[in-house]
Amino acid sequence: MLQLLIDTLLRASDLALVALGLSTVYGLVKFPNIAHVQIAMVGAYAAFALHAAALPLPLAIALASVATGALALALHVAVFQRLLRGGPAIAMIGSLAVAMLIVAGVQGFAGSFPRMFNLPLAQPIVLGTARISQTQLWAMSVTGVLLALFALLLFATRAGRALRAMASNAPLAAASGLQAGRLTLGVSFGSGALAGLGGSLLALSTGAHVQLGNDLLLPVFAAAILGGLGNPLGAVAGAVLIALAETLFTNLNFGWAVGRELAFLPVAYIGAASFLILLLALLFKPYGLFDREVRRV
Amino acid sequence: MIEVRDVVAGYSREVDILKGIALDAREREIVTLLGPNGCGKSTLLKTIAGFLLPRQGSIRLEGAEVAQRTAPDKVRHLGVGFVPQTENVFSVLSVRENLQVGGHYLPRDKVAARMDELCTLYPVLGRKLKSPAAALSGGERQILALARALMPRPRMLLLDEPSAGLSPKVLHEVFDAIVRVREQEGVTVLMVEQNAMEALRISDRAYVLSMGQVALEGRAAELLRDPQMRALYLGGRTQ
Amino acid sequence: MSEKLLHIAGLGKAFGGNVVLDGVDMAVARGEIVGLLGPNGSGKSTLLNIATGFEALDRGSIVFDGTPIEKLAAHRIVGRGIARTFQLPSMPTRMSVMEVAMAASTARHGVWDTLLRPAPARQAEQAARDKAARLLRELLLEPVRDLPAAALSGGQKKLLGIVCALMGDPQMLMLDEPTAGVHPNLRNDIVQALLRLNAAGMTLVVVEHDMHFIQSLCTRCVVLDRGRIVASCRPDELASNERVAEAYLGAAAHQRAEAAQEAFA
Amino acid sequence: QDSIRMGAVLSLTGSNATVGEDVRRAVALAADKVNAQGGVMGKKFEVVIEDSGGNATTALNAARKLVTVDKVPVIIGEYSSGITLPMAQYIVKEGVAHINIASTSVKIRDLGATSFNLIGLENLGNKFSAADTWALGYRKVAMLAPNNAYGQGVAHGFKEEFEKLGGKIVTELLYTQGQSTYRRELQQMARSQPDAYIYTAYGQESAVINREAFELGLRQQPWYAILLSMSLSDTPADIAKGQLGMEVGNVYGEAGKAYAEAFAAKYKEGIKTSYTGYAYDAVLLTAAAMNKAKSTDTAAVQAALKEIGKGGYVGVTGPIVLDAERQRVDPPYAKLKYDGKVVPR
Amino acid sequence: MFDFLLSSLTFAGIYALMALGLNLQAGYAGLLNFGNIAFAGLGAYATGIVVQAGGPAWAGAATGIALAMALGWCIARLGRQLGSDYWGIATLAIAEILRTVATNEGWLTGGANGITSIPSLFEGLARPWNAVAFLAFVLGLVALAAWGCSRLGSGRFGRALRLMREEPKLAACMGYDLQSLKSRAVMGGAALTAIAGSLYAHYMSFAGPDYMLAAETFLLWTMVMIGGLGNIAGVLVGVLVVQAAHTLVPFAKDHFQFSSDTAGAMRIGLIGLILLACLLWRSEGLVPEKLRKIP
Ligand SMILES: Nc1ncnc2c1ncn2[C@@H]1O[C@H](COP(=O)(O)OP(=O)(O)OP(=O)(O)O)[C@@H](O)[C@H]1O
Ligand SMILES: Nc1ncnc2c1ncn2[C@@H]1O[C@H](COP(=O)(O)OP(=O)(O)OP(=O)(O)O)[C@@H](O)[C@H]1O
Ligand SMILES: CC(C)C[C@H](N)C(=O)O
Ligand SMILES: [Mg+2]
Ligand SMILES: [Mg+2]
Repeated sequence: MLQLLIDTLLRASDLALVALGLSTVYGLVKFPNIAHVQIAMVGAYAAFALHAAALPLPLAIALASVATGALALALHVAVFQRLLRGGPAIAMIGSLAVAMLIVAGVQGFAGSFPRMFNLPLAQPIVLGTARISQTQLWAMSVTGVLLALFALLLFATRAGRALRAMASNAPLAAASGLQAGRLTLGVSFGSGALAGLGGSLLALSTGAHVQLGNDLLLPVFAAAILGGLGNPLGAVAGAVLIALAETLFTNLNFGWAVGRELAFLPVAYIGAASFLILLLALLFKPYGLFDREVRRV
Repeated sequence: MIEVRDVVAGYSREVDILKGIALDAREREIVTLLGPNGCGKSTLLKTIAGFLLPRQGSIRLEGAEVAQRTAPDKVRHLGVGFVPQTENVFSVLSVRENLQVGGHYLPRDKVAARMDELCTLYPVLGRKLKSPAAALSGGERQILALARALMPRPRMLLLDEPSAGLSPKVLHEVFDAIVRVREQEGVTVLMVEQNAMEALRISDRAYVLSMGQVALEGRAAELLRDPQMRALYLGGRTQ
Repeated sequence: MSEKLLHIAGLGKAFGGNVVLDGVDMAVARGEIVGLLGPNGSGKSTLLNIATGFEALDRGSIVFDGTPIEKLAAHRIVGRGIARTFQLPSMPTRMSVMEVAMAASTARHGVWDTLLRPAPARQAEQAARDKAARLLRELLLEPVRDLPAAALSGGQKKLLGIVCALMGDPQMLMLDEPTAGVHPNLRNDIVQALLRLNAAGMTLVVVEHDMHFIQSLCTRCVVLDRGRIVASCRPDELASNERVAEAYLGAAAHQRAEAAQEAFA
Repeated sequence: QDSIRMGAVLSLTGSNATVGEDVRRAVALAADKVNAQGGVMGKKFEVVIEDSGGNATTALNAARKLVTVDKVPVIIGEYSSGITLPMAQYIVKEGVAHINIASTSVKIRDLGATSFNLIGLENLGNKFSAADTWALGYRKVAMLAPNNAYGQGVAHGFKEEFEKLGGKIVTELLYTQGQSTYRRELQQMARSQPDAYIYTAYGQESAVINREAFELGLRQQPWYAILLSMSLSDTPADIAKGQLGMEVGNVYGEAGKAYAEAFAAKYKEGIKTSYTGYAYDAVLLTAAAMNKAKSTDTAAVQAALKEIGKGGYVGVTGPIVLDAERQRVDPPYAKLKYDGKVVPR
Repeated sequence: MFDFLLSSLTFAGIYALMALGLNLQAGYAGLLNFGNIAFAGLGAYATGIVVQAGGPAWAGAATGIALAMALGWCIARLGRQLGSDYWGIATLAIAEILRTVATNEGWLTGGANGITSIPSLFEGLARPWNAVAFLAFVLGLVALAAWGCSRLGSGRFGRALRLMREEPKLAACMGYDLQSLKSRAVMGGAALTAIAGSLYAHYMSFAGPDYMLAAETFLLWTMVMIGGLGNIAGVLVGVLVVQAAHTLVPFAKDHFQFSSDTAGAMRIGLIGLILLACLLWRSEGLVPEKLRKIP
């Protein structure tokens, strides 16, 4: 049971930071940024490179997320801001183009072999029947703390309120004196940094590789949608739900039903399972599970 | 206070909507802009507020040239308050948060007090502080929009059809409130109105726009009396 | 005047505990022009939304032309002959005004008709085109017919909304504040146009705050306050009705209304 | 034309780019070697390498370009069977020679008259690994493989062969590629309490799998990798330690050793996957065939290939003998273990 | 070279059919279908399965079209209340689920190996002529589809779709049944895409789960966006540009002697670059949708 919980949380924390950033940006500028997952991939490479350059791991990761934050910022200023004038669909397809360029760039630059972090092997911590490694424990705590901070920032501060105001109606926010520019830049930086952090933490176990972003794309989007796009904490909850669905899917023993000791659903369908959850959820809650927006005729 | 000279502006490069407008509003004056649909009233207001940068001409606020300064800048540093014609509330935020965003740049301790003031002025808002603005009726929105703009105690208010959709009772309350705000806080008001008769009653002066130009200007009382004016622009056609 | 075209009984609606309509009974006879009045937030738009199928009701019944319509989807209700306009109109950015007006015609829009364009479809198209052009001309939208509909000014959008509603030859037209933001001169034109339509047999329900408009148009007024009907009377009786004066017109309404009357005399 | 050319379609981008790049290096090395020995028919020898992008359409387009524009007589590649099959079908239909260097689906056998195959297909590999694991004393095993053409073939084939020997597969899992964690899959396998874990996985994915298996304490049971060097190519040494496995033969004998050294010298890195040797051999074989046929006409080169295939050519993957169906006779397999690096056992 | 050109054009034609199908949904009706490729997958698999079971080619295509339209109907139903972004991701999810099924249900689909040896069309003809006939057939279909789509677009049905795309509420209050409009748009798109999928299977002699990768749908979107969403000529131009870029990279690589990692990166990067440049400088596409003036 405990192991189930840990597995769920581990998978959730793999997705949560990236999904969080995606959803926040969506809330602000109203387009799903496909390149976001590729920024996570860049973060993984950056952390690897810095770590390989003999920086201590925490520092390497911190610097990597600052770098990806800067990258996201630059992209926003140079590309998305202009594209957004043409509307969200244009910006979304533009982000697809940016994603292709990032993948191409990283592949051209870093080659196609995966880069594995060279971490000392430590015995995992054993809690009853469950096990978790120290790195994972760290990664999870960092994720948890950041999420809590973020929630606080969004719902208990002026800046957060301003952010939501801007997301709701940008021209009116300008008419209230809010500087759209600076807030958006801040958010772009923040979401990029979060993605980079998420990517580097993920890469601690998977290594940095070119496919990292593509592999994240669908689950991260599923999480963000499940929670309601533009609702950052919903995205985190969505990540937990997807992780839970996947974990249960692989762990539920149907042996009793078919009269065998062990019988599981085929894991090949694990990805399909989380999409099925997504579809079911959308069928009953069309704007995500945590949507509370009022839509008037 | 507000001094607009020869302003030319438009949404695309090719088409000018405002074709050389000149207009003044003196301190503590209420000035109304009238004119047929699509003649450029909202465009003019947006230009003064800084949402559209004029291609030509000058806009002075309290003597300073501000034609090329952006809206947030004007709102924050020059005491401009602006209520757009449509989409004038943050629909996902609650009424309370709408007001708080309006008072974003007030000192923290002043926000609550200012909010209380406005809620006593408009009891509807007091009753609905927690509900999301999206749920408000058309008229309630209008009031919220005005209150939001009043939060930071602006010195100049630009209102785009503040009375559209208000019931007669509230309309008069809103107009009374505008007058009161002028009296108590010394605000200068420039508003666009289609409810010409009502608006002129509380205005000092008025401009009538037509096809992006000023067709007529004068003291409100005189315009009200002028039969030709009534026939042409105020809907007072004999029935 | 005796035949009831629309019959609303015991209509109730609440949004998350907030009761907006509380047992509304209302009947509209064929050929009437009913003004629906009430303070802001009293539930007028909600009533319209429910009657036209854009919002579900909690309880009550709505009968239109002899058939219950409370469970029908919006487009089916339109099909039965109720057209409406919106209080806050929004228009498409990549369609011209003319196109939007044409789209509102109720002629059939099947895939095969469009693809193969048989003679009847071509004739229907031509008829729709003529009608749209005429309506646009009447509401002074002729000069902007080739502009993107979203680029219209606030008032022009309202007018286009009315054009769209009229394209379909409805039996009943429900207008949600048709003149808020419309130039006074045009208001008179709209009144005239609506009166003409009424004379041709169309029944109207109008939500409006402009008392002149109401008085020059309506044959009867229904006043709503906090979800209940508080008065139903001729327009000229409104000012003398205390409930109405207090809830809707405001304390000083008398003097102001008179002053306004004077001004127009 | 001043140079003589053959074609290669490799997965240089996409999810198998690692293999593609590794193989590309081998191909380049082989071309260098041919040229160092005087080229083909006295002219410079060149391999035109196209990217398959990891998808069938691009691969087919690339093959089309090689056949109709570059007019090469021989094309080698791709990697994954799902792509090789449609691509090779086209190549064969055009009458050009195709040499399979990495795909292991049994359907490769049936491609047709102008297809050649150097590598052991699934059926042989499964028989080999089943026999090997049985001999190691495993009776109740859990099986993990990627959910693609290759993984499905291995999982089903291994099961069949292993059960023939009397063993039992207690869990058979086909994992979805590209996940961030495989803990759930691993735990499901652990619940059936196998004697040993048999797995095969691509380098980057198996790095995650191996690390997590270690963390979950599953390494107390033996781990046996099918295609050991591929499965361990990205796993850190201290985690990989102690794994057993098998491999399609990679380098063999003197020639093989020399090749591995040349590779390491040129690229400052060892060989990462086992397919490089087959690609290297395929290029050298083609060059030899062209020299023998004294022609670049595809029919002549094919005849020469068959001729050389009869005689037994010694490549870096061992002696190459082709049967009448142009399939390699006795393709090499090796029993291996990981002990600091992959070594024979 | 001639052969290569033929095949490039044939691919372009097949993609053009898919892109037109996507345009019907995304360009006209504003439905962000990110699972469009699933329809092509159904077309391809249906062809593969039917033809392998001994059925004629037209039966395969017809089955594919029927299945795709049925799926389209379901997807559109799902769209009844979903917001458009959400609907887009839902379609992506459906395509992924279908791909998973195709990968795993080997008894029906041949599993990850796919279905091979699907005969091409016009195999009776002599060598270059079979390819020419195939191309002519594809181009004929494209022309027919383009004509139909542009007719739909400028007519009454298209007007309804375009109104729904931007102002669904207004469309509903004009009496349009949004649900049925959506269903018809998606089913139309599905039929076109499924035909393309079936042709694809014949042309490649192969049907496999990789046909249904999300990346393929993204490629279609790229084509449509480069050309001009909502404009038939634009869509065709977009298909040509992307196909040309794809085709040219291998030649550019030979010509400029790029290293393989660079060439690989270029293949992905070039399309990205063209797309981005188009969006930045011509955000409505090379041939943008025009405001339709009605005389
Ligand atoms: N975003 C826009 N893009 C292009 N043209 C626009 C835009 N907004 C308004 N216009 C055009 O500018 C002209 C003036 O519009 P404006 O909104 O200023 O009118 P208005 O005087 O406020 O009218 P109303 O009383 O109806 O609100 C109109 O003809 C309209 O078509
Ligand atoms: N979707 C909704 N969710 C929650 N509350 C709603 C919703 N729609 C309307 N309301 C509430 O119902 C009440 C009545 O709204 P309605 O729009 O019907 O008023 P109205 O009579 O049209 O007012 P106005 O004249 O200002 O337009 C308002 O208080 C509004 O806040
Ligand atoms: C791992 C490899 C042996 C896979 C193989 N190339 C195939 O897909 O057939
Ligand atoms: Mg206006
Ligand atoms: Mg209303």
